[in-house]
Amino acid sequence: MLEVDNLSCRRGDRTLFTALSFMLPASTLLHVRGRNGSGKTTLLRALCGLLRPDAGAIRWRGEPISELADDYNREILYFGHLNGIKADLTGQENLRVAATLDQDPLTDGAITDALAQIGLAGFEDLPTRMLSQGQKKRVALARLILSKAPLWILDEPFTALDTDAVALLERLIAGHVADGGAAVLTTHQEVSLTRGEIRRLELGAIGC
Amino acid sequence: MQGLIDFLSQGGYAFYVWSAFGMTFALLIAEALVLRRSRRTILQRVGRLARLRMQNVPPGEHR
Amino acid sequence: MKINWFKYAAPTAFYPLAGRLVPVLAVAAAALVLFALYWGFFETPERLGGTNPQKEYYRIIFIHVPAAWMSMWLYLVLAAWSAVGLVFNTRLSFMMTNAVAPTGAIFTFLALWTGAFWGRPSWGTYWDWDPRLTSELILFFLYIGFMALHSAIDDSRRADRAAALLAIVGLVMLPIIYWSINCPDPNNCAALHQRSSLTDIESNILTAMLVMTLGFWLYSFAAAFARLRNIILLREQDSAWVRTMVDAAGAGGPANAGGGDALDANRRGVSA
Amino acid sequence: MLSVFLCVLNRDLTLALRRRTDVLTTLLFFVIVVSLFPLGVGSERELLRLLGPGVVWVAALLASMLALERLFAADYDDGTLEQLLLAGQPLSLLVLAKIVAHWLLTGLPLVIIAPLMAMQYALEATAIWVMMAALALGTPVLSLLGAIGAALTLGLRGGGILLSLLILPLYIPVLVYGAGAVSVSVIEIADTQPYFALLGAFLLGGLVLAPPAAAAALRISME
Repeated sequence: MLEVDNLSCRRGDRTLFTALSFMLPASTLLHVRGRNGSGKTTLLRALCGLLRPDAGAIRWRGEPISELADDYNREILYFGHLNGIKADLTGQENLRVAATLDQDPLTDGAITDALAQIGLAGFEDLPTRMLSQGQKKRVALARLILSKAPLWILDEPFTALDTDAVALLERLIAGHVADGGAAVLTTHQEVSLTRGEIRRLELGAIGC
Repeated sequence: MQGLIDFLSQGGYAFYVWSAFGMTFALLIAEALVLRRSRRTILQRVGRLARLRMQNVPPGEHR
Repeated sequence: MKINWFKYAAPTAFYPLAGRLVPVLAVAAAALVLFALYWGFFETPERLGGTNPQKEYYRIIFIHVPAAWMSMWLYLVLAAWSAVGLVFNTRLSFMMTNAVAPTGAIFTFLALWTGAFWGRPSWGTYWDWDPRLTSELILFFLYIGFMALHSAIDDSRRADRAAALLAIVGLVMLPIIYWSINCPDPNNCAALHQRSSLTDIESNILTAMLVMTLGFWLYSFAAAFARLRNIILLREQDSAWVRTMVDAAGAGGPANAGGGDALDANRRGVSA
Repeated sequence: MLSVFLCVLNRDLTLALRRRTDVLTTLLFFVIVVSLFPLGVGSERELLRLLGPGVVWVAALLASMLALERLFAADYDDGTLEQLLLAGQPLSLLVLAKIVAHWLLTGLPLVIIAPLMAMQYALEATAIWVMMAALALGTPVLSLLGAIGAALTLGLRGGGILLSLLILPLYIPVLVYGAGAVSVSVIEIADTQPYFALLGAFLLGGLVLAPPAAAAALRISME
């Protein structure tokens, strides 16, 4: 589904990676690894279209993402270092906004269910500023449950999560991949899937 | 001599005329000099970085 | 002209070309400016105008008008390269905008400064909220804003693109700003004052003014290209061609006497 | 389309209502700046009547600019701006929604409180009406133009001061005709219609051009 061809990115005056190529078919998880500063986040932001690469092409179902623009954005779900959660809104409201932006007519019940599933039953009406760091992260992760995007791009999703949440997230990713979705993931820990294929990509292996 | 004084006095408007012309050429010449000096500084710095690299010191540590 | 630029759109190719052009342009600019100065001071009458003539101080026109023209022309150049950079994503265009901006700001400042020293003897005040002077002041702010925004952003690509966008917004707003200053009362806009056109000016005065403009224009090219070379060097200092070039220059180019010291030291360091 | 627009608008208004102090600070700043002038220049009625329109407009400019810094900054800090960029909706539309919310929270209160300020400057009833109308047409333009600057200076050190340097010169036309309309209505019975036509034209032009420009600036700043 996703095809990366000869990609190069620089940050400031430093070249992070050059001539990076890979394919990401459906039902596949791409695990991107590398030292800090090897360009993992940059790669993921480039895959989202947030960042224009210096050279090379990224194609989604055969078409360059720069031409698809908003159409491509509707196909992806990006989960960055920042949660993307408004502290003054409740979990319910946060997810409602996210769903409306996806033009996804969700019922309140679906949102409550998602929050319950991620272990936040009873917290849905509280402003997220009153939640702990891990709980805020869970609110953000609830988007994964609700999302119908075929491509997930997850930047260090496991940090600040307790073991229960890690297990849940792994289940979610596995389910997404098993359903024919694709995912790109950066994390320092090992990931395993029950079904589907895992590919690994090591960044910064060649000295810069 | 008188001609020079006449020229410099600009019919009594020396202050205005020379302030304007003086600032103009002072700035233009200053710009040229600054450009020349910054070129030298840059070349020196690039040269120093190149030398450090040849001594196999990781360049990042000297930025 | 355009075709030539295209060939030299890569900094690598443009660097040596600019290097050859800078001395030529600088010498030509100096010659033209000196000629214009001579003509302006010795071949022109001591009075400008008929019934109520301006005295010797009118000679400020020889730098004031060319500086004002250059300030506006360079902003157009700046905005044009910004647009080219944003559309075609060429790095050299952005470098060009940065090379032009300080020179443009200097000419804008000079137009203001010389305007003040012309205004004092002719209008009796250093500063008047005259539409043209005020617009020139706004133009100065736009230049300063461009440079301030560029230097406030660490990431060079974001800096280039953000400043370029600002330059274009400024270009769109400039006519509106000029118009609003020129005509603050829309009920009464017919009262727009007309200045004398170029053809009314005595031919010797016109000659000096136009030659000076040409001199300033060539000077702007020289300064912009010199600055462009610095910018290219700074931005590409990690690339192979800059390193080879620095090494080659260290082998004894008299043009790089200043850089030579460090480069000699460089070679000694290697042999030691 | 409309639902997305309303969603972002609603979100920003809800957020602001949960942090009412931010809105009040802007308003208070406006009131204080306007009230300080008579203390500085003296309280002679004729002088105040002359200065009033300009002072109120300059204060409105500064107040609207002060609030601009926060237009995108909060969303930038918590990552929701990223999500807006990736929402798969036209970014100009989302930006417009944020600008409209910003104006409702900072511009509209200025319009409403303007009569009080005008009374401090001994302006007459007609002038007060003209001032309210001019502010109602002009302050949205300030928000629109300012959004471009706010997007360009997103996340920069000293962004607020830089923002004023970039944006204040662009506010001049609005200032000239906004204050001009009020001045004219003070001095004599003159036709204020051309002023409103011009301010209206600025508003229309701004509505068309500013959101795409601010969206482009956001994309540049988010790289």
